[in-house]
Amino acid sequence: MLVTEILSSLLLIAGAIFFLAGTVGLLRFPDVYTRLHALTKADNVGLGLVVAGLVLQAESWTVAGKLLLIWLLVLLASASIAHLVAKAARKKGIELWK
Amino acid sequence: MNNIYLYTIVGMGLFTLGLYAVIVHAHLLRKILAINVMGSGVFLVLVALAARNQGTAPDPVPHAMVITGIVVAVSATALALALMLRVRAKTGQAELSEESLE
Amino acid sequence: MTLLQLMFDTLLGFSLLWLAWQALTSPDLFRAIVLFIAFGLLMALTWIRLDAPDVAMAEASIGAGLTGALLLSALARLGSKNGSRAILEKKHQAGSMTENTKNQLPFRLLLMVLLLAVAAGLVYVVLTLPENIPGLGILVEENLESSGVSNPVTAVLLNYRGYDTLLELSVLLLTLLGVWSLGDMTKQHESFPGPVLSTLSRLLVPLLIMAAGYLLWVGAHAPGGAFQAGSLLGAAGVLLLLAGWRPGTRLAGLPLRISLVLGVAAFVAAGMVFILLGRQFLEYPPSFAGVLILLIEAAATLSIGITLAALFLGGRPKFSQPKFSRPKLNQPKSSQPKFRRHK
Amino acid sequence: MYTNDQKQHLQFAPGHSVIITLRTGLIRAVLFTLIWWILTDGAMNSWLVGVPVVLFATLVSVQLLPPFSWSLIGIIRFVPFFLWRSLYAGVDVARRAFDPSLPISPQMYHYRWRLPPGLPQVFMANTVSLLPGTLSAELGDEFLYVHVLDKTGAFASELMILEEYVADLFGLKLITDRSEE
Repeated sequence: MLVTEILSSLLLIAGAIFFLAGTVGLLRFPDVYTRLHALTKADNVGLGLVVAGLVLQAESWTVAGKLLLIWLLVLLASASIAHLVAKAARKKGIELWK
Repeated sequence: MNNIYLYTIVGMGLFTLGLYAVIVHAHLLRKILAINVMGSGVFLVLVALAARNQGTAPDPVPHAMVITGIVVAVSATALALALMLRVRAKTGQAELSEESLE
Repeated sequence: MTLLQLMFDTLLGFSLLWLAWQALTSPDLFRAIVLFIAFGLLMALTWIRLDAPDVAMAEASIGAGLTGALLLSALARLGSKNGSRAILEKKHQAGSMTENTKNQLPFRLLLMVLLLAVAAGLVYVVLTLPENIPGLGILVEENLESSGVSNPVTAVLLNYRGYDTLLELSVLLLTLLGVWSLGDMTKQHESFPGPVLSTLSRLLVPLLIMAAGYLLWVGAHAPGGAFQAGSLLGAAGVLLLLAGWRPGTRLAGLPLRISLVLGVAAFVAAGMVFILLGRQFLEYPPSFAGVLILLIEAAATLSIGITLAALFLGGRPKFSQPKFSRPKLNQPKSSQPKFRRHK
Repeated sequence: MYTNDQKQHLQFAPGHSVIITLRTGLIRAVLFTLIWWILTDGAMNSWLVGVPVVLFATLVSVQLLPPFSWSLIGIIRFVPFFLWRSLYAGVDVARRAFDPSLPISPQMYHYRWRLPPGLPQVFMANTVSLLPGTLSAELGDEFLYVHVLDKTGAFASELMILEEYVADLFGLKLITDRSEE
């Protein structure tokens, strides 16, 4: 019991670090395209780790299923939205940062 | 002074901010935004007061009223936006001009 | 209350005020709307802090989501017509504005003083309210068993204050009629939104339907209910519309109209049936209340969802005329009014 | 109602019959039933609402997304590849974000499609954005426009590998090389 709790906490903390990395990237990266990189990839891993940490604590299969469903939906949404934002930026003629 | 009164005051601050913006801005879209902020302020006061009694569950009646209010607010916004587009189609601008105010 | 909680509440409160201020003063309208959406999401967080999860769900989906979508689509329509001219006009106005604001300065100062007085008055009234008033919460709790549901908010919405909810559904319907009477759906030559958005909407719409059904069911005993479910259905509709789907002429006729009034109709019907049995309007016998509320909510969910999506569409969709259209008596054909679409 | 033009990009699997539609409907109904069970914690009294909702969702789903071919083995091979590479992508971008010298050198790369248009291309475009250093910026007829975070990386071969995994997932065979034609 204790092992899963420790593992779960470690996963949650790791997840939070990735969210922080995504935010730092959002602030530090120079243009819209590079910021999208930071958001999609770091937040995907961050949420994945948080979900994994919570699944370890889940009381039942349905709760674990719900968490997994949330992760998949966010994955789908963030990948699609990143593509749409990048496409809109290209259409608007925003140049790449060199 | 607990957090309930904090939120009540924030709610009234939002209401006042919104009211100021409604009066000052000429652009209709900004007026619509401002009215929405005013509405949020009112809702905030209502729900904060519903949670006023420490230790008991919050009063569900204001909650239900606020849900009703949110739905009415979105429909009012939709109608206002449609009217704004109509004004724009008729007059060529979506603002209440200075002349019409005087 | 711990210090940490107080800090969080203070931060949240200030963020709300700051975001509202930014949204209302930002010179760029697009930016203003995006900030307003962020404001809506923080409001949802605030509802959670105030123990109102039902309200939080309604706020996140309607207050932030649908209102944001409506505002953005209206902004796009504002900009699409002679956009460059509007910008020129604005620049011109900005020049004259500075002069005006100089003249307006005393007026603005006066306004601020007046508004500060209003705010102070409001704060005084609230802070001097009597403490520990039981409110209606106890009454709701005592009668919960006879309401047919165990979520107090749903009980208030669909049973105790059924009148309010019925009228609210009517307001929603009236709004749509108002929007429709302002003109037909504008023929927008939107470009094909691209396969990614199209696929996203095709994947998400069935899942949104599932989620709406779930909220409808769970509303009886936990946060959720017809309004939250309806707004999810509305969101599904908005997604479909964004991906280029338009109701066909057959669908936009009678089927659309029936589904729009279904909520109000079911509500009124449920109220009327028991008048015949010697009860009052909207007074349900406790043994039937649960099933009745579920039926009304199912109809209301459908109506709310479709009404919200139709509001996003922004005008009456084209529908095929019924085949049996009769010519009007005593009126020669030539004198019938000809409708012309305004530019 | 979508126009024909809009529908076209989804119909890469030619000649579906009633049987295929029914089978797809059945599989999706089972999937939605599972999701309903997860959502409601398996509450028995929820099926009164659940059955019509699942049926409606299935109907809408089959309407919106026509049946497509896929392979179970492809999925089983894809999942660990994706999990590992997306974890690596997160670590990679986090490292770059925290590095004081900000080691990035962006480039727009034109990747020539081997996959057929429709769901496979969309799936790949979405996956690309979650893999190390790449972001899909536009889905063209001939090319996938990929924004690359670091042009010195081995992104080109990585994209080829990914495309093969995606082709596997949809039970497709890639045309090996176009330049030889």
